[in-house]
Amino acid sequence: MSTRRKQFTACLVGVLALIGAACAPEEEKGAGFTPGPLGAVTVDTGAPIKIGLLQAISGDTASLGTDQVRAVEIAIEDKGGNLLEHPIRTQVEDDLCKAEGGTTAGQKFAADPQIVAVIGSSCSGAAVPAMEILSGKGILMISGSNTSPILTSDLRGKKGTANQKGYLRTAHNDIIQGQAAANFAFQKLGAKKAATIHDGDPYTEGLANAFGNSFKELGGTVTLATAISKGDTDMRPVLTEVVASKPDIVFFPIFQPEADFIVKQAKGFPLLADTKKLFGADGLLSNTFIVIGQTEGMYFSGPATPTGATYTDFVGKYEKKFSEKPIQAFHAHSYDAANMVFAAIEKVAVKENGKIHIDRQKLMDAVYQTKDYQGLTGTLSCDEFGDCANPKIDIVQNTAAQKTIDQVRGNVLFTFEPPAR
Amino acid sequence: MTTVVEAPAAAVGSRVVMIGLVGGAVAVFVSANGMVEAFSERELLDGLTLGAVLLLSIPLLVGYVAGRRQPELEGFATRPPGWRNPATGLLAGFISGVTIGAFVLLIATVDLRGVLLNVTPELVRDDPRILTFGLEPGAGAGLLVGLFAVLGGLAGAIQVLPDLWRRAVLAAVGWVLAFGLMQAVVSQVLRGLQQQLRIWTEPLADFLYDTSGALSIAGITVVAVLGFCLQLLGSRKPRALVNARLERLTDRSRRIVRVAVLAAALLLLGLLPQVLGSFLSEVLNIAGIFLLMALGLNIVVGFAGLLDLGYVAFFAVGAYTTALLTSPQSSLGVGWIFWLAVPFVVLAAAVAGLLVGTPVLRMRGDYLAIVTLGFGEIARLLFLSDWLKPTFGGAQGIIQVGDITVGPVGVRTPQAFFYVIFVFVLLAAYATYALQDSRIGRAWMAMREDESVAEAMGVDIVTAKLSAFIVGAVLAGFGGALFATKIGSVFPHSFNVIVSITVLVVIIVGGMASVPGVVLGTMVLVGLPELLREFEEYRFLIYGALLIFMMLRRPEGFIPSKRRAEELHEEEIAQDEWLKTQDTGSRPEPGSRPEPGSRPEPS
Amino acid sequence: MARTNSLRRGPVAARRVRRLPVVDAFLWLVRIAAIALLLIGAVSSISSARLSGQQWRDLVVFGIAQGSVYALVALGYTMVYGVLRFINFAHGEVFMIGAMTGYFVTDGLARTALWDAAPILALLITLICCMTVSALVALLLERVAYRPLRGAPRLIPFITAIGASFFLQYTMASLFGTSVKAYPEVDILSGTFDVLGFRILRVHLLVIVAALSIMAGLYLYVERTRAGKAMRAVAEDPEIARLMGVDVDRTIARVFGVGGAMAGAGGLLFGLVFQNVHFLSGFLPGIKAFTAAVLGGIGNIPGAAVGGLTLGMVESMGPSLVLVGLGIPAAHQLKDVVAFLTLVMVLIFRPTGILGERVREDRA
Amino acid sequence: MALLEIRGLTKDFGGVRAVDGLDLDAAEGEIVSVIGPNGAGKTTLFNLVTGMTRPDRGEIVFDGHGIVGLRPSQIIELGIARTFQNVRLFPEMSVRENVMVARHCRTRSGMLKAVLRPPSFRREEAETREAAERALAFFGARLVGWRFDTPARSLSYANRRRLEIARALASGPKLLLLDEPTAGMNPHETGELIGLIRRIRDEIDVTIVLIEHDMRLVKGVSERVVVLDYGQMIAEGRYDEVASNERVIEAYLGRKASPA
Repeated sequence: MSTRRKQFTACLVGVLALIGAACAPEEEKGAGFTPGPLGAVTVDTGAPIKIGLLQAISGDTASLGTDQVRAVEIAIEDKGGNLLEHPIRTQVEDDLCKAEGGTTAGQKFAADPQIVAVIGSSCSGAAVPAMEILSGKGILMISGSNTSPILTSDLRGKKGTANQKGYLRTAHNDIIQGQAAANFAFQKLGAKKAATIHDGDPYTEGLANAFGNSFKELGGTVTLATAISKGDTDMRPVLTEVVASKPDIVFFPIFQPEADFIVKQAKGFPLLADTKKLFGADGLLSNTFIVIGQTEGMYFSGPATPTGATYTDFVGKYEKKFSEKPIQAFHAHSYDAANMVFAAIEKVAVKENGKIHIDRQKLMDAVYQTKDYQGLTGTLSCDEFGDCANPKIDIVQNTAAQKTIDQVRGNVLFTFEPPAR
Repeated sequence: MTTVVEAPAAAVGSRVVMIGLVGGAVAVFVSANGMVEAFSERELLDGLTLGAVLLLSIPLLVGYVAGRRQPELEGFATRPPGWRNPATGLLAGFISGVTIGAFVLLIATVDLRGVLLNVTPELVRDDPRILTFGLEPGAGAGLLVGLFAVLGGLAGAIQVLPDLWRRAVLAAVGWVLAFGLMQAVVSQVLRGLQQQLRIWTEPLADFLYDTSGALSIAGITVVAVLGFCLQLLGSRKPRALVNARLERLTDRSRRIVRVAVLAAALLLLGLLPQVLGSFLSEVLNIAGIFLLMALGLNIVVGFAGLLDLGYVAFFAVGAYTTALLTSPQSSLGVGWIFWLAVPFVVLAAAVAGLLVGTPVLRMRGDYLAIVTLGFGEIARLLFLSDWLKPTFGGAQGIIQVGDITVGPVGVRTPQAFFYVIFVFVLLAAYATYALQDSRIGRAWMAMREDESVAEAMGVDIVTAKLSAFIVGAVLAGFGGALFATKIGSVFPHSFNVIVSITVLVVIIVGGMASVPGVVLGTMVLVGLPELLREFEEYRFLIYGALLIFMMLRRPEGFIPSKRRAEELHEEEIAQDEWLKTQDTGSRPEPGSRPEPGSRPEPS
Repeated sequence: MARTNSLRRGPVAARRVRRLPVVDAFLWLVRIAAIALLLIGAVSSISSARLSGQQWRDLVVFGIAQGSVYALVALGYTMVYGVLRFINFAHGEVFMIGAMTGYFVTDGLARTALWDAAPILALLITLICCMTVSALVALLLERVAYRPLRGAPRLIPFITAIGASFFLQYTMASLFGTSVKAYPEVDILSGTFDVLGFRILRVHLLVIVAALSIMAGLYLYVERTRAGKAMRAVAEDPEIARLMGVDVDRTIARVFGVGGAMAGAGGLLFGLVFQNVHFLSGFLPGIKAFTAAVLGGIGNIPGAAVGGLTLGMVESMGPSLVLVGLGIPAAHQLKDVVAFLTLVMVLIFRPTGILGERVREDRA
Repeated sequence: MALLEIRGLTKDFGGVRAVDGLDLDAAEGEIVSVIGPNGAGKTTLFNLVTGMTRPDRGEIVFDGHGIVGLRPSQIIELGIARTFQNVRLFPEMSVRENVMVARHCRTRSGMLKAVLRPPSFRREEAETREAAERALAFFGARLVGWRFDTPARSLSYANRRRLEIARALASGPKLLLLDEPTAGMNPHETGELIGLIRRIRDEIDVTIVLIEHDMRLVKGVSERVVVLDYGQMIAEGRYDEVASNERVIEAYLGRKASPA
């Protein structure tokens, strides 16, 4: 028995020694380069520069993320796959379009000291926790599709509640799309009374609200601000209420399949039989939606489709590589985001015999300082809260002449550009 | 004396054909639904993708099952294993192979993509021709048939081995698969060990895995040999040995051993999150929160037998209470520290438990299920609604939920958070054990077994039901509080019925009313999917199949509670007979088991 | 003498009886509050004249149409429950598969001349396909997942059913994609009828008529035929039914088959009304249909009809009538809250559902 | 004064009158047998007395308390415990736990105590355990020792019956209702039970009312026999008196064309 006790003591001592060793201070490395307050990434000779992609790649919103992942891949190819003679490698993590997904994926990136920047997230809800985690680690985060005002600012100088240093975006702020849609409805269509429908998704709720607020500011009345639930099929009762409030226009920035039910069932209501009273948003700009007969005449708001040779060129590459056209509205934004990151890396990276050091603070500063950057989506300049978009919003109409989503996107009736900030 | 019972050849044949066809159908299914293709993005074993492993594991399973030996029946001699085992395996594998081969030829000639979305050209028509390993369809189909048959035969041949060796082979295969799948964990642990303890482990990771993260040939060999040997040598003896030695110790030294084990466990625990690093700690934390909920639901469903499908409501109540009280952005805007909010979480959850529990007091099991499901949805919709938006933030949720602080130190990092969750889980597990073995615990179980008899035996059903709901609600409330703090924000979308179902599945698959079972269930069903994101898209498909399989094959769960595991005492009736003969004579010592020798012969 | 004497001595008992009345008092409070809110909401809603009489009548029709679909699906739940005392949680998925089949068949037929030439025949063909496929799925489910578990504790087949539900959902998703599948337009089904001042969409009329006739047929089948008698016998006591020469396995399989066929028909009608189906289409309607079955009194075939119609009406009228009247914004978002609260209320008022349940008592 | 007094007890089940204006007394310390053909309302009587079914009319007074309307859990606390015709145990719980459940009404500790485990809780728990083991010891070696921890479902049929009696005894009753205690037992076991029932009465001073079909037991233990038919008492008295009663024979053997 005493031998056993001795064995045990020996074990205990061993474990303690190991713990002691674990607590010993880490040796410093690096010589000529001194990292800033947020630390730095050192990329060894021949090692890749790692970029995290925080995108929704599964579930209902998979197309939103997939599109952006592809856009970043094209951006990398355009760079020849290399940056400062280091290959660019991406790591894709799913944000599940939910806060939980944003947390887990954020932690995964935060755990990897080699991640230079993260492009994402796809969804605003995921961005809130991810931003906090990444910002805490000093990792640059730049999204091509987050639109919630809380992530940046209300565009009037009031910082968004979730805003953190190191978060930027190339997508427009919801407030702008709300203004655009309201302006179009009020001024171009002459609507004085509007009804809004959202589906409880943070995006649709935020947009419906932004529209309502702008519409009221312009002097209109919101006769009914109502909502449905995801999974609902029978929209006739809610449409009965909408009709009873006698709106001139119904703004429902929701998604499929609920929007399908709305347009299909709306035709049974004399007031809504005129499809020009139906107004959707970018979530509905898809091929499966516009083929529905009752969407003919409907209006849609959405980020302006880029124009120009560079964009045509981009779409060509996209089609060649993935044998389909871009599937969502936010690919170009992510392409721009990736290129802004690359440009910033090139600007701040310090070379040292084959290695490069990228100071995180300097990298962030460089992106914040982006001014008049010529991207696919226009001329991008970042403000102090991270809004970089050149926020042009198109209002398009689906008419009998338009057969494909690209044609619908091309049928621009109105382009909204906010007054200079 | 004993006879060799031969099953009719026709019956054996039809069974093998059946197994083969089922295997073939499964192979076609996983090919057509895109699993093989999705999984082929990841290289698992040197040169073999996960998709290929999935496909090729089918003939192995089919051959193993088809080649199974006859069940041993007392009094009958079974046919000794021989050439029949690999032969039946081969036949079944061949049949599966023909099925999948036919499918390959079919999709090579007809474009099914219009209907079956995941039958992409890359499966057979265009490079990389995933299903046929790069070959032309014709040759590929032939290859598949051959491969399936050979693998089926090989798997059938395993059945020929003596039991011990057979188990060792299976262990080796299992280890290789586990190490391949868990590459991220294994290499992180090895790396973490090196960082934390300065021991030379990181090169081991480079040895086991090649640069793409697949298990290298050398790695496969080492792991397989390790698994094989450990199974061969290990087989349960050490535990018995340890137990035997412990029993011989005096009370005092036993206490010392106990303290030492505890100390070692604590040390290990101290190191664990550091070694695992932030991501794996995060995964552990997610699992920990689900574990907390599962322990709570275990009390409601496992102990009290109240099938609650709306458990997520209490989780949401906990999360929202925390968010309201700790976030400066919430409608209350008080921004308290976490610990101050905890009593209110308990209170809110308990009230919620009462609110849900009271109307359902007199409802029978199945009504309870649907009504609680309804309550879960009601809670989510209310938190989401525009109506209560001024309080709960509607779809935009509540952000900036306060950190947990211990003294002046915040614990937002996953590693630090692990300890907080661990403490809560430990408390919940202790409470579970304590309640199980108490007056109220017995009342719950009696109620689960037979409600009206329990009441006739003096159990106050109202109190018992409400207290079960309250305890369950409070534990889920804690889970919610930790969840809100961990994420730093709450959104109503996090609280849908899937959470309730996941927690239920966890306790059922793990083993109802069994704490170790619940722990294992959480790790496998919540932790693992976080690690294996490849499976994300097929998560619920796999969940569903697993649930059906578990209920058909092992309804008591992975680790059943002790009581359920106990074998039926078949000597019971015999003992009664035996007692009867003794009645006239002296009574035996109470508690003494009947001696085996005195067992009466069955007439 | 002793009797009167002892009768006076009741205080001990009286003291101890009190706890239940607290619960009872609470439940009464809930009942009164519910009725009060209902009345206040309804009165203020109707008196505000927000909606015209025509619009209220429309809401009734919408409710009946939606309720008919619920009722058809509820039949499957109720039949299985009546016989096996088991919630076939996957029944909603059988319904969804019916709707999916309807999509594939109508989509295929829409490309042929038959669709335009003989639309009714085409619809009949589709109906038969949907019913057959759904019945087959239900039978397969019974054979593979439920039959081996007969006699197991009640929780176990229920969990299996949850598993089967997920498995079927994601099987459909992974094979046929997660996108929304749109039904083609059926010309003969568009337009409206006027019946007694109610404006009814043709497709709604079809649904209501089809649901009523199917249910009537089923009722006759169960009450009048030999097979129906066997079902009732098994529902009463499987052991005794077996002794009386009923093939229990076959009868139970038949129950699943018939229930599946009903769900298939329901699926097609759902598809025709909403012109859309996707892999999750069965989940919520399934839960609602089970709610309807419980609402009407489980195990009770007319109960399923009553429950389905009640639920449909509550969903369509409830938000407009009560919630809007109470001044709750975005009332239709809370449609499901109203539906589930109705269930809770009905069960508090009438614990066995509106028409009462018809299942055998718990055998000890 | 009788321990149990039943006056005018009536219960209908959807048109069938199971118990019809029944008057019945049981004096303290008595052993009363209730017999009657199937469907005579015997088990319904037990259900009514224990509160598992609510009577339509009538009074039940036990030990000075009117107990109609009380819940079963309150009635057992007052001192009426029962067994069931078709043994209803808690199958997955151990033998000892089954009996410990019956102590529920004699103990008080709640959830908080269970988690904090103060000395008072431990004491109560030990007492409960001891009381349970004592109740089990009534049956000699059959339900003790290693049997304590086996699940109830693993017991033989006769042992289940015994366990059920032990469970009822553990609640400390003044009145014990036994519903066909010998059903399914062999003659040897029945004989054993006759002695046991007397022992229970004598040793723990409890009144026993039992329903029985086995006339050997009825004859062997009962001081008074009550015969029910169609929910009414048709005869009452000592076994031999009742056995020769014409109405009883008629009830058992068949009825004449017109009811009396």
